[in-house]
Amino acid sequence: MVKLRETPKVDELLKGPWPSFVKEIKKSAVSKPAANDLLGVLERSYTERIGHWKHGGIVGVMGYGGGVIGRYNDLPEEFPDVAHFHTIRVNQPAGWFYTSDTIRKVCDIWDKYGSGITNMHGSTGDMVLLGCNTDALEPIFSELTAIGYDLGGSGSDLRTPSCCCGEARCEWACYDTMALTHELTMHFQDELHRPAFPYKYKIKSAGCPNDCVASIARADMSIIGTWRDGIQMDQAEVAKYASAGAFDMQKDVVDRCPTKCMSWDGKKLAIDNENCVKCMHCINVMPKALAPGKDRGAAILIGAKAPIIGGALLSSVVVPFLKIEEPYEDVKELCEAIWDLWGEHGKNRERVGEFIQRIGMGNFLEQIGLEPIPEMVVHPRTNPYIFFELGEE
Amino acid sequence: MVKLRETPKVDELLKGPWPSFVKEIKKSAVSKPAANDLLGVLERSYTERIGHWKHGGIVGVMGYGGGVIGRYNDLPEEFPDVAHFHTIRVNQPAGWFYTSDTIRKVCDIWDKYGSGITNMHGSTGDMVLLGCNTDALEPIFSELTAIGYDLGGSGSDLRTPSCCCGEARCEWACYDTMALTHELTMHFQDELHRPAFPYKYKIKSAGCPNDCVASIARADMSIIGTWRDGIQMDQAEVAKYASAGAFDMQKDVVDRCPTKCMSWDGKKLAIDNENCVKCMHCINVMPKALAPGKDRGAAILIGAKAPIIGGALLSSVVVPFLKIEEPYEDVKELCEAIWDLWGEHGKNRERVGEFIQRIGMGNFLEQIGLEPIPEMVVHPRTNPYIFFELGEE
Amino acid sequence: MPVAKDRKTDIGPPHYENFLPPVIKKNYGKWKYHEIVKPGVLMHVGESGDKLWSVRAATPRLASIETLRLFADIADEFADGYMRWTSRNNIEFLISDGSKVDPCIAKLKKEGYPVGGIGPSITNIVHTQGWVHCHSAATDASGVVKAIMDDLFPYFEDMKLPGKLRIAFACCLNMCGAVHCSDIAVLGVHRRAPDIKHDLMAKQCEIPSTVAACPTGAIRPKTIDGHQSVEVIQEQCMYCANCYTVCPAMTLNDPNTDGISIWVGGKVSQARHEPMFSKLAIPFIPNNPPRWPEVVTAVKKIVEVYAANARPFERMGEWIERVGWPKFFELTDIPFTKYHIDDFTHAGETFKRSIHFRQR
Amino acid sequence: MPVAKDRKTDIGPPHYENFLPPVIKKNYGKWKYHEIVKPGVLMHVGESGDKLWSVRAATPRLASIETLRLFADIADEFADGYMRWTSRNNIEFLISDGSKVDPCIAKLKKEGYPVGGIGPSITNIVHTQGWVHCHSAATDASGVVKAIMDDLFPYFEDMKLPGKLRIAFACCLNMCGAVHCSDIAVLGVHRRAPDIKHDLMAKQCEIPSTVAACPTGAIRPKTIDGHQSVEVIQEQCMYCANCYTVCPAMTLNDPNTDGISIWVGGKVSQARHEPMFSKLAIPFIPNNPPRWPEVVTAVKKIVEVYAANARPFERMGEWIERVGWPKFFELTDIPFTKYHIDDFTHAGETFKRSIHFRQR
Ligand code: SRM
Ligand code: SRM
Ligand code: SRM
Ligand code: SRM
Ligand code: SF4
Ligand code: SF4
Ligand code: SF4
Ligand code: SF4
Ligand code: SF4
Ligand code: SF4
Ligand code: SF4
Ligand code: SF4
Repeated sequence: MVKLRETPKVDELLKGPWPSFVKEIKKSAVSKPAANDLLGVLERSYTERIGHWKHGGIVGVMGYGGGVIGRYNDLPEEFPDVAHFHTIRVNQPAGWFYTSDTIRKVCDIWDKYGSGITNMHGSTGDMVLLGCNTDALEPIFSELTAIGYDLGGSGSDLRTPSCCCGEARCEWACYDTMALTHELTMHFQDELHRPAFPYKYKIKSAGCPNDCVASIARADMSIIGTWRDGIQMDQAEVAKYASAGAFDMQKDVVDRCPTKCMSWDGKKLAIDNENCVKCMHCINVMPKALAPGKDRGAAILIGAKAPIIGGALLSSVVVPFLKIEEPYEDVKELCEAIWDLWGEHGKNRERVGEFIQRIGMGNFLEQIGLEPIPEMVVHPRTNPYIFFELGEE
Repeated sequence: MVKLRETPKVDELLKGPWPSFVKEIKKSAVSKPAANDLLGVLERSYTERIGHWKHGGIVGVMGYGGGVIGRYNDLPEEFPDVAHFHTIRVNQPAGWFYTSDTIRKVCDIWDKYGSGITNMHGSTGDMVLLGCNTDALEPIFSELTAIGYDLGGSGSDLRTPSCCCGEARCEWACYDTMALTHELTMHFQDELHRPAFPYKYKIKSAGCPNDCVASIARADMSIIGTWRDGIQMDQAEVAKYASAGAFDMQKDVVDRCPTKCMSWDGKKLAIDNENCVKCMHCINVMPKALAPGKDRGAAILIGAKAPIIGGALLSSVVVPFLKIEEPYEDVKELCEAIWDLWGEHGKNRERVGEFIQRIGMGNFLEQIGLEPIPEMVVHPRTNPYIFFELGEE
Repeated sequence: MPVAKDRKTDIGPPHYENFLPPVIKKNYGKWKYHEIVKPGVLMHVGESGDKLWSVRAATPRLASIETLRLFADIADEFADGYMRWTSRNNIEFLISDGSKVDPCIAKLKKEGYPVGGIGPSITNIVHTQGWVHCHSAATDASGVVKAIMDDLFPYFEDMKLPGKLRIAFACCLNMCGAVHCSDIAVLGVHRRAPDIKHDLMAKQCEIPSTVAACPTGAIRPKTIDGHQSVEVIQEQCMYCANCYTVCPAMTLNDPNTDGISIWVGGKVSQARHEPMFSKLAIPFIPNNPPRWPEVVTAVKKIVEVYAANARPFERMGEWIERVGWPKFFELTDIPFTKYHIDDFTHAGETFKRSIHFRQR
Repeated sequence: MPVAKDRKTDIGPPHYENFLPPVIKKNYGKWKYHEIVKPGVLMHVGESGDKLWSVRAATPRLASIETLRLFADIADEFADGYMRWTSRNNIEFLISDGSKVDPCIAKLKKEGYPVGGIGPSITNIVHTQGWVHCHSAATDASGVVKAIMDDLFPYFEDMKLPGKLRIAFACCLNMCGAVHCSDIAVLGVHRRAPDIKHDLMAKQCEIPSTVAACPTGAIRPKTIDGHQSVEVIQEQCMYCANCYTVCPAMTLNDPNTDGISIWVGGKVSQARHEPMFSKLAIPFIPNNPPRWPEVVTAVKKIVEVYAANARPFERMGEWIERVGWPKFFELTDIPFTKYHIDDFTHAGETFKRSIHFRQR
């Protein structure tokens, strides 16, 4: 039982109603020197207003190119137990479902080899084991695989796919997000573990347009559930919502429809489904009365990313609607077509979204074998700079 | 009386209800060899599907750098009378108002020296005298000045300012467009006649947001009338329009308001002027009932242009509201501030709109001494690439 | 050449006041309202109660002095000699005696200058020089305009459209017709890289400014059999003609590849919707003088679809925005191609980055 | 290091089915509707009539294994051992026996893991590593998040906001927290050009890839007393840290210039309005650990103004779009500066190119 480091500044964050990460680190610090040194490093950072970590060289487990982020402290003499402080990205089960039993097994491994500190979860979706020595990597890996876990992605590879809970716990799921995510993860294990892309490639699957995994903003490939037919409606339940008075049917529902395709006569709600753009709003406010249609599938969008270098991007529509059914051959083929093209012509550290903008969406579609359609644009070009391929005529 | 050239193809355009430019050329051709040769050139172009004009070197009148567009035919042997075929841009009176008397005087001069063909008017606004010899330029110029006309702009200078009829014939004019245009034209005669800018600079003045001179799309400086107070309303007249039934007050007026700041209870029309963005729509449909407010002036926007090189631009707001009053010192000073900055730092053939995008709107405003305000943007930046001037802090 | 002795310069244009009818001078800035009393005729009423009738007639813009003298005579006969031109090349006779309106209209029609273009109609087409006068024209201007207006003529004379429909024409990307914000824009386009007259380069052009003129950096200096000249990297050229404008030796005109493109949905007024650029509808239609039937048919089809589907006061672009571009292409039977997808500087901003579209 | 003999690789994650409670297995894909029965508690009802209660509790995301074991115990006690984490780092206990909901909530609160974050509330803040683990952090992550959530705590426990309000945090421009589409984004920023450790260059970095890493082309190769190294053109650097990420010798962290910026009005859901990026509200606030009071106050002010002014269901960005940015800056007392005006690649697209604004 070690003596905890003095951390007056950091301790300020033990106060207040929100659960404290400092308390968490201290819980581990009592038995883990690394966690205790982390407290010291943090106190130092809070005093100097600067971080003390160094970007790691390549560390990892045998045969994998990703899954571990190497990290070293720049004050190893003072904080020897965090001199090495690598993180391990453990591929989470789809939808982040766990049993107490499996959680305990993971904890036992991390107890044995690591800092005792985790992130549940990392922003990409992995279970993150935060801080261990290089030597510990292989043992941890073999014990993890023994209990059925494997590493997630890092570097220029397929990143750990993630998804919303979908059909497991949501009435709005337009396809089985967890089944798709698991299958893609299993099918592309090699792409996930051995970086061979120009840069990272993330896949996120959301069961409906609410996009509860922020896929359109955070994934190179965003698979978003939607439907083609009319919204399912139970007028009796609509009436109940209307009389319940929690909201104003005209102002808060009808007037908020982006295409104004609904109308309310005080008794019945009418939807001109031809003009519904499947935004979910009306369904969201009346879950008992409305539901997505029966002809369900997903739209596939490509290219979201953070700002560096050219500015942040949202994903762009390349497939307006696709039935998402096992064995998901079409989704897999789309991935492969994109990776082949981007892999061959993409520049180092060029995300696929940046790549598409560089070569042109028209050329991109042509190369991966998709027809251009107006659903792919907000509007046609406004500038007259067309590169005509006269050969064609 | 010359024999008219055979022009079977071109003659096809004598047919049809719309007035024919071919008929116009022929009207002149009977007395003007140049017009007759023009027919020949046209027939040739219609047969070969290609033009026959050459870009002129610098031709003009003494002491002016602009006002004449040099043009030569590439088949001078065949069409000797259009071997030289320069156009003269004559500065129109503001608002394009004329008397029969002044029109006849101009015709007499053009009859004496030119092709007899004109454009009423050119796209920038000038009266365009189409086609004459180099020798004729000086005589035409001195006879034009004798009857009170002068040349317009061409090349890298201030282009002939133009404006809508404004207060002369429109109840919606928020300032005197013609007075302003005339005054700016007179005040900046030197800038207009002696190209000294990096590129052309156009000024167009519209009396209200309807922008009947397309200033926001076609002028480097767009001066668009607007108002600050509430819309003037005559409820009795509103009621008449409502009962007249030419349109549906709710659907066609209230629902079409961009900010939905109007309401109609079947009798009275209410406008939340706080949220009116002065789009003119409601006023446009009920000229007898509604009118712009009493506190009138104009917004000034900068930078519209055609696509070459970077793509077309619309003008951007730099002054959200300004009282437009004689002697218009503030407008003149704004022009000069912009010309000084752009003149010094603008690249050759770089329009002011392109210049602003290159140096940054923030820097541009700072240099010309205007405060940045949120009215100047659709929204603040979304990218984190801020160049901080740490000195400031 | 001869130069006048006491030579006047910088006198500027004549003052407009010299040309205003008394009724305008009196009611200047004091107009109360206006009515469209019939197609092509505006009546403005002053606070004073005075009335002014404006009779708007079409012109081909290209006008012979014979015609201008005719207009002067008509002005004298019906409008006390007062007239004006509009920002879209129509002429307006400014009449203070209401009884002279109809005779004036009759006279204009007789002379072949029809009256209309006011209100929800199709007014004159803003256009440019074309083969009549410009060196870089990819097509003729006046001819195409005449052919289109002959066909759309009924829309000029009546007022049955949902809203104003502005058509503009330009014969090359310089867009002197400022077509970039029109309900329907007809634009001449070149489609191949310039054919370089190497022998003329030295004489007519500056190599550096020619190289600099290219927006895509497709031009590189090159010495061709002795001559200082340039070369163009074909794949990078987008036929903008900017090099041609600074250097005549970079000829771009070509009967086989030049032609016309059609754009839709632009507007400049602030009414209801903010101003919008026109967007690509048809990338290319070959030049087919003297009447460009394919162009005329295409424009007419778009007008008819708009007329049949837009709501009152809705401009072309507002209507398309409401129903969506897929619907526009469906209703007009215009094929959507890769050319429609922007690939220039801000291309990404036009990609659909949401799933707000109608499923088909 | 030691390597297991029969070494397993590429086995992938465990199958989720192993971890689903029976009620979910039975009603998988057959849920009918849900209700928010109380703050932090969802009840999903299957077509079968079966019910599932999800109790959502806050976590700091950074969790000790002691805490994970505690959660396991709580799951065993109230949820037959079943739990899940959400996409925003909350934990949900999946309860099939309604009577266990309240005891579960009581236990969680007692242990210091409050229940809430559902419906029109402020849920957990998506965030990143900061000074706990990352080399390029311009500020700490967990500390700022803790300080903000302590202050906004009531909004987590009740559901009184107009709509959902998502806050995200990232400690540098890499934006691992994907803050670029959040109602409120808190972003760590560096504000000076990298300080180059020339002696380390050769050892730790490739000159070409370092030069290539710079989006603004501010980096040029340069030999500095013998060493192959680079120089940075100060005026061109926008402190993106991209060079630092590929080359550790280009150090960027600096206590005096690093700090925090605040962004507002982003969203990712398709509900009502298409997804939107967050826009700049406050360019810079200095780092002030341990509780960043200035940042906390700024965020709270924005939340309160939104809460007081937005209409039901309106997200931050929808509200601002309706009332206009001038109103936003007026109501929040945030000064608008030249830094707010975009000057990057697509800057022009954000300039106001219409006069559709409210006159003041
Ligand atoms: C651990 C994690 C943050 C967290 O606390 O959760 C993380 C941490 C790092 N990210 Fe990230 N990123 C993490 C999710 C993200 C996300 C969010 C997402 O995936 O939804 C993004 C934004 C979306 C995107 O991909 O664009 C993100 C955008 C970046 C970028 C910028 C990439 C770009 O194209 O702009 C970098 C820079 C790079 O790749 O060199 C980066 C680089 C890094 C590095 C590896 C920086 C470095 O070289 O050391 C960070 C290691 C930190 C550390 O100390 O461990 N990280 N990174 C997340 C991964 C955990 C997991 O696997 O679950
Ligand atoms: C005559 C006129 C067209 C017409 O038939 O009316 C015209 C004709 C020419 N324009 Fe223009 N422009 C004319 C109005 C415009 C407009 C419209 C406007 O002013 O509202 C524009 C678009 C708005 C703008 O300024 O961007 C326009 C954009 C251009 C451009 C592209 C400028 C740019 O920055 O993109 C060029 C190219 C250049 O300047 O070298 C150009 C160049 C030319 C040249 C001088 C090309 C050349 O070097 O020969 C044309 C001479 C044609 C000829 O044979 O006379 N013209 N030009 C218009 C001037 C008449 C007048 O003074 O009233
Ligand atoms: C005479 C003229 C101004 C001038 O000084 O020459 C003029 C005159 C009037 N305009 Fe205009 N506009 C004139 C060009 C324009 C232009 C410029 C253009 O087309 O290049 C525009 C912008 C068009 C655009 O947005 O692309 C223009 C957009 C309007 C609007 C807005 C229409 C809309 O809904 O967007 C109105 C309001 C209305 O008509 O309801 C308007 C209204 C008017 C009124 C009613 C103003 C008034 O009270 O007198 C005038 C007669 C209406 C009409 O013609 O239907 N005027 N008007 C121009 C006539 C051109 C012509 O011969 O046809
Ligand atoms: C559990 C979770 C998915 C998961 O697999 O983990 C989830 C679950 C639900 N979401 Fe979500 N959303 C979850 C993250 C998201 C995200 C992603 C994010 O925030 O990063 C979004 C996008 C947010 C955005 O637009 O920026 C999201 C946007 C929505 C919306 C749209 C709200 C809106 O008006 O924009 C709804 C519909 C609603 O709430 O009315 C929704 C509705 C729901 C429902 C009601 C779906 C259902 O029937 O079960 C679930 C509970 C509602 C709630 O939490 O208030 N969920 N939801 C995530 C819980 C995060 C948390 O711990 O707080
Ligand atoms: S994205 Fe849709 S399906 Fe998935 S959890 Fe959210 S609301 Fe449910
Ligand atoms: S889902 Fe959205 S678009 Fe469709 S009807 Fe409902 S609110 Fe309107
Ligand atoms: S711009 Fe306004 S003021 Fe000028 S003519 Fe048009 S409507 Fe009248
Ligand atoms: S002018 Fe436009 S914005 Fe103002 S009230 Fe009328 S329609 Fe609405
Ligand atoms: S558009 Fe082009 S071709 Fe036509 S007049 Fe202008 S410059 Fe000449
Ligand atoms: S036409 Fe335009 S793109 Fe082509 S070479 Fe000339 S300047 Fe460059
Ligand atoms: S945002 Fe930047 S500093 Fe924070 S974890 Fe990601 S890369 Fe590291
Ligand atoms: S911080 Fe960014 S902008 Fe500055 S030098 Fe490094 S890469 Fe270039």
